[in-house]
Amino acid sequence: MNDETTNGALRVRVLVFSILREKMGCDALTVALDAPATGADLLDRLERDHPALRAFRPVVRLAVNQTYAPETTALAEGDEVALITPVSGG
Amino acid sequence: MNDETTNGALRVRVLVFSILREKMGCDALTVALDAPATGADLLDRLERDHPALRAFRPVVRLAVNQTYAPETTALAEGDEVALITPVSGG
Amino acid sequence: MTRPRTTDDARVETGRLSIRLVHEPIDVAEAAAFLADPRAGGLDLFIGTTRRWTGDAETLELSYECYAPMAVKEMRRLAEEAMARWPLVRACIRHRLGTVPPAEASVLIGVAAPHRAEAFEACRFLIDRLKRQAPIWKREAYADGRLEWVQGERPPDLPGLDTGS
Amino acid sequence: MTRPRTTDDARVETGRLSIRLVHEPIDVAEAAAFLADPRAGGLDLFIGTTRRWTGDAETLELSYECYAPMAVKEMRRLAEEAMARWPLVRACIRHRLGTVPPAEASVLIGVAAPHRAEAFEACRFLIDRLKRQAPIWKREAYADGRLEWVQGERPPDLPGLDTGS
Repeated sequence: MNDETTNGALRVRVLVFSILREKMGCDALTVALDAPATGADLLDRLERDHPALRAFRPVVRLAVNQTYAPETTALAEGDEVALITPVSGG
Repeated sequence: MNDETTNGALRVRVLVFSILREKMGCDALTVALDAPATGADLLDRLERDHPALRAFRPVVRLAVNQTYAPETTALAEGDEVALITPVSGG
Repeated sequence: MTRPRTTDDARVETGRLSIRLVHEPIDVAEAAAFLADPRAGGLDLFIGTTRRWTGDAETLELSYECYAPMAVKEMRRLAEEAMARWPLVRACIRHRLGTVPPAEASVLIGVAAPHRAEAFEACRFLIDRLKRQAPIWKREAYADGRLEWVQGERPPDLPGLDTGS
Repeated sequence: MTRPRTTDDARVETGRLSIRLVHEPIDVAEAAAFLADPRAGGLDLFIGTTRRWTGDAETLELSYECYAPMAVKEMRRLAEEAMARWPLVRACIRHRLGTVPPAEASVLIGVAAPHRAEAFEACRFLIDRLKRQAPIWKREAYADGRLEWVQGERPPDLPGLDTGS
């Protein structure tokens, strides 16, 4: 994990829940990405550092700042990005 | 209304509710009919004595001993027959 | 949860079925507690209440008249029909009689089923049939002083005839 | 009936809408009281409970994990969508978090509408969508010692995509 902000970089806060939290062994992390970056770029980067994510990638949805968003969404400095595996509330 | 039991006659107890009770001015009565008699015979007889029933005849259903029954049902001595106008519970 | 098994003019209580005609406000929490069951995955409760306005007419209160012993029998028959059509684990029906002010419940239907689709379908079936079949009549007292018996749109179904639902 | 209008990570309270994440048993009577409204003719309440048996597996308890601020936002969005599709007068949602024993309620959806058909449809819509969309996850603790995260059958819908309902 890279905590330094470089020129042309952006940092996002990533939140992880339930089974993915257990598999990744982590419930929150800060990730620095080269700007511009999309949700897909973030997922690619996370998958490199956390191979456990790979199996979930087809069913993971992103929420950017607490709203579902497609992987094509451009991320901005300070965004809160949650990885949402198929939910099971109710 | 004939309260005397004659040979070959049967008596039924008739219950009336809601708007029909108000129109007929009566909530319960005993009716003697020549045996054999059906629900339709009872309704014909009631209609003669209580013309207010006529307007409701197409929508009245009979319940014999607390169960809906067609007008062709043969009545027996002591039956409890209710005149059920379209209901509006709930 | 353990209630005596009773059947009288105002109620039926079996292990899985609870039907009551009541003269007091309907107790929703009591009905929900009756329905709770470890075999259930979903409960659906329908509660019928009095609208204050129907078009331009203001309703001050309703009152319900009932052919009690038959109403209880008919509601039991409908509940048993629902239990045969859907895998319900419990069902309850409450109908209030006498005067009911606006916004208070006049009827409650509750069902508990393993899955939610069954709960919704059975609950809908029961309220639709109760409104057609149970020998209960409603009288509206309007703000302009009129007292009017509400007449159902269709007569009840006779046994053996198609129910048209 | 008068509640402060609040929005925080665990609740939304407007005049017509009440959404809460709770850590205690869900209060059904409180929800029914919130829904009572003189414009309503029918209330429908759906209550989701824990089945003890799923096939051969015995569930001892459930526990729920939640992305709370988003869950509240998403439930609000769904409730407002339901209010736009049906003429609802009130709606409430309760979801319990943490440990829930069998037969206790984990979720409650309540809607009040002028007529019953709308109440049933909107309530069904809300529970179906909540189960697809709200970022809440359930973990089952089985009698054989297994702890298992339940995974939904389909991923949540993204904005602008067909919801397939």
